[in-house]
Amino acid sequence: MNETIDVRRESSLYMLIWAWLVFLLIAGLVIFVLPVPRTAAVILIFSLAAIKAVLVLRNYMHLKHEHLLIYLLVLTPALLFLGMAITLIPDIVYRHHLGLGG
Amino acid sequence: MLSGWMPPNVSTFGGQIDSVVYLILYIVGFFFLLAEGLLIYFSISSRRRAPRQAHYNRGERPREAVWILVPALVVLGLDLGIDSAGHHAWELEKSIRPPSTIEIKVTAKQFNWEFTYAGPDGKLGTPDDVTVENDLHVPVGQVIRLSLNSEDVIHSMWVPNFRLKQDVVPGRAIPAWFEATKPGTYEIACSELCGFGHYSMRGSIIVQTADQHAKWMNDNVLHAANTSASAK
Amino acid sequence: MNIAIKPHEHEQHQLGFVRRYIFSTDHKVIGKQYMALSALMAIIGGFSAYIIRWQLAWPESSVPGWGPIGPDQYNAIVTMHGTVMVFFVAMPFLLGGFGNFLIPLMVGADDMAFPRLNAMSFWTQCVASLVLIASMFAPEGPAAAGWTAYVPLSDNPIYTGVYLGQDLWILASALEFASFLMGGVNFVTTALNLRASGMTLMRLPLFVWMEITAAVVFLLSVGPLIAAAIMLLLDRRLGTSFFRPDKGGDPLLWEHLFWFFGHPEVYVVALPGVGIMLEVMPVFARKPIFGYKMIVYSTIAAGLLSFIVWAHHMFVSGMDPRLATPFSITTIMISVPFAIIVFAMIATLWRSSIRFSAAMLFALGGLASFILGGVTGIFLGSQASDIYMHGTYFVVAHFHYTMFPVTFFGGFAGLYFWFPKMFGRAMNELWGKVHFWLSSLFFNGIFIPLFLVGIGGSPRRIYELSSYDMLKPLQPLHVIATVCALGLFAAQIPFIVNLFYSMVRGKVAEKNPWHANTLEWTLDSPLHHPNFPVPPRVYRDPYEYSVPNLSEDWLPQDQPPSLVEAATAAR
Amino acid sequence: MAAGAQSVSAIAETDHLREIPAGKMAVWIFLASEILVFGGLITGFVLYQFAHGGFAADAAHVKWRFGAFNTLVLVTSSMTMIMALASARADDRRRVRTYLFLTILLGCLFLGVKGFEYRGEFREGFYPSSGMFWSFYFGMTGLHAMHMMGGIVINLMLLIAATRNVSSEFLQRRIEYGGLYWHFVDVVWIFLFPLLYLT
Repeated sequence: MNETIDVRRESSLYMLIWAWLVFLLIAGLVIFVLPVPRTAAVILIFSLAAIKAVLVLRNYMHLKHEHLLIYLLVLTPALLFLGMAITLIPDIVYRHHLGLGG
Repeated sequence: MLSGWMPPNVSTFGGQIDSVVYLILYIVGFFFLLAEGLLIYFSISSRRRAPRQAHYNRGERPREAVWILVPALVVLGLDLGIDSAGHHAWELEKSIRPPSTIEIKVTAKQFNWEFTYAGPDGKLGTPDDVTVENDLHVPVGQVIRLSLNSEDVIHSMWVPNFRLKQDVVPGRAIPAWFEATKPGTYEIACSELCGFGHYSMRGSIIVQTADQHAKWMNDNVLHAANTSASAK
Repeated sequence: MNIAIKPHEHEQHQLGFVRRYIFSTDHKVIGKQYMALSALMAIIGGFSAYIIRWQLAWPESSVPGWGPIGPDQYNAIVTMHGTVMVFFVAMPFLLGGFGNFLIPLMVGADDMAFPRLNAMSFWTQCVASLVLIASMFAPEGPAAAGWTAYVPLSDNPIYTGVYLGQDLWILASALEFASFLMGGVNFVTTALNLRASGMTLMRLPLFVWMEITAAVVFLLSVGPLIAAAIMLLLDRRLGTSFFRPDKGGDPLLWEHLFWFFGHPEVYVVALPGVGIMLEVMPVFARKPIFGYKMIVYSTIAAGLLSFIVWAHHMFVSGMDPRLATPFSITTIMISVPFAIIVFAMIATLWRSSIRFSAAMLFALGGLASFILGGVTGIFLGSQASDIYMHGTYFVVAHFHYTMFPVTFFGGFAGLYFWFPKMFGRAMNELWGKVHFWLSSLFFNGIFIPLFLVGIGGSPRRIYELSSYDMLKPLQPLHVIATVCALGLFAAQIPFIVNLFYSMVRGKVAEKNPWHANTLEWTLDSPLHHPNFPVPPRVYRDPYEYSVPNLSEDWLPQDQPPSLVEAATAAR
Repeated sequence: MAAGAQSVSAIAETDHLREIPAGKMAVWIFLASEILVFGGLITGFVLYQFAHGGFAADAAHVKWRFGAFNTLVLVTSSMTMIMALASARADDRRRVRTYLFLTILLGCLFLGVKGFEYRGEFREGFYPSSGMFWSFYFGMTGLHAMHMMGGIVINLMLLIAATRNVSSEFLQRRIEYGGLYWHFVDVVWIFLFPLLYLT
């Protein structure tokens, strides 16, 4: 590995990512402050958060250089968490709406 | 085979539950006997005898693997059969609640069952409701709709004779129903640990003929409602 | 970066007694420590079982050696029995004990990937055990809300009258999880990173596969329960309202989060136990495992499936009834990978050459009992029959038929099998066989009657059957079960004597007394630290027994092919 | 790439898994289970939010400006952390120490702001026992803050290591692993912030 050049290039990448993170944060806040319809705002804000998370994961946590197994280690719990949350929706959210034939 | 052990079924949907239990018993019994039989047979027939060596075989050629995979596929098929049979019985008891004129509110609390009948106005949640403790009187051959509520912790209403079991969760009104086919007294047990009195949280369902029930209702519910109304 | 961290504490032989045997970082010592700790906790678990059994058989009389027992105390003892047996006996014994002892030896590593983390894991477990024991002496009594700690019974102290006891119970569980987080991380990294050269994934002994799967399943399932435990503790101590129905909390959230962990936990315990049986069987059958790869894939499949079956514990919990059938399908489907594993184990015996040693008897007996535990699970996995069976003694009998064979039969098989490697001496075979036949007889004598009690409709956790008229006829079954339970306790006496006698006076064992193939048998008994004086090199699968045209009927994993050819030629 | 040629034969007969450093694998496995700890809490929060028709009334009392500022602080601390790793790669100990110190400082600033926020909420009469939103608010931010404290301790240990005469490779590896944890805590906050403050 050609250390010095790599390190300098890496450092500027890290600064760029940081700039992006700050920009996305501000973008989210702008959406929050402006009179955007609530549902749209929520979707946008969480999409921005997801982008931020992916930026951090891929660059700061070096996921883009990692073995497939490490990817799986992140993806599996994330999917399990989503799956669990979705499975629980009928149960927790609609608990008061159980009609059952009137 | 199990009928000697399971209490007699006296509800309309209980027969379906029982038939699923029996279906599983036959399928599972077959595989159980097969597996144990082979296990014992192979163990005995393969016990060590001096000159003979074990047969070297890794079970990785397809011709060998089918001995495992085919039975496993059969298991999968039977599994899906059990699920489908179970689904119908489940729907009958838990998802489809037939209409009825009798709706009773069940309130479980440490360590009692309370049954609230609608008073003369025929509606629950009005001041003329009448609450009785631990004994639920119902007419035979009629759909009874229950709304299960808990005042404190999770209880579970378990009536073995009806094949009816439903947890009672605080913060929810959980619907249930049954239709008894035979008059008699059937016990209600709590089957979810609910505190030190859990073991004695006993109730009864008294299934009566239409006449007896009408009389009981008149004496206990309608009359009681009237007296409490006149007392005010 | 091609560097694996090598354990740097090679100077073990110069250490003093304390560093060597107490605060040791040697995985073999830690493994034995785990076993000793779980054996001590098993005494508590066993004694609580004795109290429960006595109370159920003869509710009128006071329990000899304990005294009369009240319903609140009974609930507390039931809770302790479950907690201790699952978290403080089965897991530390099978994962902490055997996992620690065997994984590095079997993969050809000198120690765990993180020896100090490993020691910390054990000592955390020790503290957890102490906290749990302390909770039994809490002023208002120990936790009495069941090992599942369903809210709001566990959430609001007024419902059980237990304050500190329940908090300590939560703390003990949390520490236990922390311990196994450290342990699990260690197991997986060791088995994946520190494998000897030539030890490909498909050459790993099946026990290692089972341990890895169990550790991964544990690590990925415990999170929601940790979250739930934090919420529960905050509810109890800071007055938050996560699970308080009167303030908008939902008791079913606890059940979901609990069983999201609780069901995979069953496999966390079951897989290592089955793994031990899988190690023992080919050695005494002198035959390769039938369908190694099928078993590996089935294990992984079972591990994955275990995450999507949890709601079968909740069919009648009041959850949305539409969830029942999907969960019933996934649940019953998990029988397929287990059917493959069991069929493969049975097929391994076909045309083998079995020597019925004590270890082999326990492995076979464990398998035979585990089959009954497995098939009775179908009754509980089917949404319809679960309505009847849920919460009855049928469930009790079912999970004892799964957990007991894997933990105790599997554990005993492992002990009789690896004892020479652990202590350099062999255990007495005859007394081992006596131990097996008595244990087997009495174990079945306990739980077959309990199946019938459950089918008769008796709910679990009932202090006294006689409070229900319908259950009174079932009382004799409880008496049979209790008599057999006393027999089962008595049957452990030959084992305990044998164990301690063999440690000091047993026949000195050779290096490889069973003529087994895996790497741990290539080493001297007892073992040294670091494990492998020369880094081992692996050439083949772990179960090459009775290979045709060889002079010996076993072929160690590290035997170079050149030597094998020479031997063949000489013949 | 001398190591590469050497390892070709090893890879040929085994697999790539062994190339992942054990420490890195361990940290990732640990983080994998951490995802589900926060996942469990977030699941509860989101589902309860829907079930209760939103927590808007209570959520209006939290000060999003504080949250936004803290997000900025944490994101920046992530950047300084990764710069510490980059400096470690370049074997520039002075900058490693500077960046680690900055990271710790930013972490403390985050906790300070959080504490100030808590104080304001207590003054307004909002406690963990003030209802479901506040249960989750204090539960989730509290758990996150505890993770932050753990991270600060780890970074302090790294800082001490950086002042000692440890090998560059050792330091690099440790900073990388400590960084993984620190960034994870940052990612958690990236989701907690909109969850608790903006919806």
